[in-house]
Amino acid sequence: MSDPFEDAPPDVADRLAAEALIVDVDGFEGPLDLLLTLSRTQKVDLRKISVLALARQYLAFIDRAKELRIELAADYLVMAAWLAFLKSRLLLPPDPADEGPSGEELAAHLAFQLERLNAMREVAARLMGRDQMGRDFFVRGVPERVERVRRVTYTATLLDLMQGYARIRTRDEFRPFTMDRDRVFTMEQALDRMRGMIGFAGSWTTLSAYLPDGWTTEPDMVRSATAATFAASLQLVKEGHLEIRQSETFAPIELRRKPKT
Amino acid sequence: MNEPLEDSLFEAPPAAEQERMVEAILFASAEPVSVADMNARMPHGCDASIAVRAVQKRYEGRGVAVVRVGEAWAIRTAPDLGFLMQKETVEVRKLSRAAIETLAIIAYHQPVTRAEIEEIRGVSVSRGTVDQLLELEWIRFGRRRMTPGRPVTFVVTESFLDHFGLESARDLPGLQELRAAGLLESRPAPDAEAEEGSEDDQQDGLFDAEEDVIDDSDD
Amino acid sequence: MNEPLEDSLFEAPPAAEQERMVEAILFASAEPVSVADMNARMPHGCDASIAVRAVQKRYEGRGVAVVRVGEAWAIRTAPDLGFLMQKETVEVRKLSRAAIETLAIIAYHQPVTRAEIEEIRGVSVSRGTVDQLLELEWIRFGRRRMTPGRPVTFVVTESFLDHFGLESARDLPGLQELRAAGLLESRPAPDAEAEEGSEDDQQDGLFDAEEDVIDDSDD
Repeated sequence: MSDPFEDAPPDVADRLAAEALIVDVDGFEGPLDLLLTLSRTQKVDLRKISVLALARQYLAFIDRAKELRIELAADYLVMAAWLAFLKSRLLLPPDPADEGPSGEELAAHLAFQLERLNAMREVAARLMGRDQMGRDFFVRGVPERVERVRRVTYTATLLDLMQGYARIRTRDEFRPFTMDRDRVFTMEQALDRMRGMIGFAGSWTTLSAYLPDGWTTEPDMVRSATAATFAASLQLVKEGHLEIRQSETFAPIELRRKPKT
Repeated sequence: MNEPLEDSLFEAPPAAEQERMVEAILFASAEPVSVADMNARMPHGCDASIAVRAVQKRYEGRGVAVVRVGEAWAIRTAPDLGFLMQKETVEVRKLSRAAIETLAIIAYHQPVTRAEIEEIRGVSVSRGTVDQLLELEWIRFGRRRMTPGRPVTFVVTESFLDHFGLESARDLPGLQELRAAGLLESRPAPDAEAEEGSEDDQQDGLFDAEEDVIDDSDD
Repeated sequence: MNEPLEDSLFEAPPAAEQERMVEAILFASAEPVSVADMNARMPHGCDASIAVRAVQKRYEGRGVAVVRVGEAWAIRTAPDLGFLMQKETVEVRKLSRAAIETLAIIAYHQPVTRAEIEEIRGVSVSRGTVDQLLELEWIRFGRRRMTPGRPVTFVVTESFLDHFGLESARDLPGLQELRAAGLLESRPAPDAEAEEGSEDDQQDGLFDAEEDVIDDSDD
């Protein structure tokens, strides 16, 4: 690889090629790309490439670019310096005191890098040469949307159920008995009563007409029954069974069944 | 890629090849394709009207079907496989407290009217709660109560028993058992303790009543 | 509509029926569908992995083909019929040479770090190149490399395989030859293990310079 006889001036064709390359310097993707292009001029398998000759070609290229005052990016110059060093290592007898890698090792690695880059270029071309979607083969023209159906289901355990029931029953047990319930008409009672009656309340009727029998004379019982019936009426209005109105403050409150719409 | 096109200038492709073409065109097109359109796209000498019928036959009974849409043709999913185009995700949620209580009342007191449920719970029962329980198929309508207004009653269903692992609604633990299980934590007020016996009687009464009721609802 | 689902709790549908289902699912999707996804949509007890192979066989030589894309499956028109599809052809964005090379390096060397791509190409990788490939969804971030700095790696995606009609990254053209030739090994530069000499500084300088360039391009 480091045959000193190869260190002859590059021939005219090489020079011309180098000039063509210089004109095109912007087209190179870095020094490795340039080296790969130069290596093609050797017209040999990359594995048999003369790195020394390649280093020479590269340095000639850089010199030529300088002559033509073409500005080269820094990495091209760094590569030139490294190749100059590599060239001297390949040409000079190895220095026994030097523990660094030999020129041959460095040259072999450069050859490997070039071969690898070249291989990547080739497979990239093969890849792009494959049948491609949307150009050579095609997907379904009318894909159907997969509907996402979200179904919500509820669950409860027997324990939840029993706790729920226990909660209600416990509440019952603690219902305060301090009031005289005989003279209290509860909202529940009123509701029950009203529910049975509202079906027949087609026209506006005053609230007092709904008070149960026997609850219309004693004032405290009238109060209790009226309050309960009124509360029950509101509940039924809320449920949409009943309509309620009062023409002015303190005027009689009137009820009727909500007309069916 | 253009070879088949050039061959065709001399000779129409074989029928099997024409069928492949129709298949590919119908597959890739966003809209139904007319025979004229297929012919225009296929090499000269092809007859898409024959090819498409052959393709239609080939797909008979398959997962997709070649169907005629007006003057054009298309590939569509077989109607019986529409369910595959849905991805069902099931979300399980805890039943609300109101719903659990309502359900418990129905289970313990069935058949029970809405007014009775409200009386026991002390608050009105929203329509949504009842609807939810009906939808879950945990309750259903029982017989109408033979009282003024003939209110409907609610009873629990087989699915309810299934879900809660019960043989019958009578297997639901009674108040005493609930208390024994620690579910009725708060003891009643001291003065109420004396009445405990009668309370249990009441409880028994409840179940007696239920037995009758269940018999009723079974017919 | 849910009936097949419930039936299946007892018995899986017959093989022919499963094949119809796979056929319907694949026909309905423009994207590859994974076996897991198919199984999730098909009734319980179905085995889409078996059914899909049967369907693949059935479509051999037809106008459309059942193809494997990574862990998923898709139906695509036969590549030799592309000439029929001028209407469906989509303008593919022209990729730069740098993008194509970067893509190839990622595909053949994956998972690969940005620094490794740069070492192979001998130049810095511009942000735009990587962004373009990410945007095309042909590459994605892989795991971080467990080396100092924990650099991110890049890998190719299922969309990449789909686009180039590859079953898996193992089917990349020429992969075996490259591997046999040792061109996919990461081979450190010979000065890596050597003592820091002046020549090594120069070598380092080369890479330092590149790094600077990267920083510039990131601004």
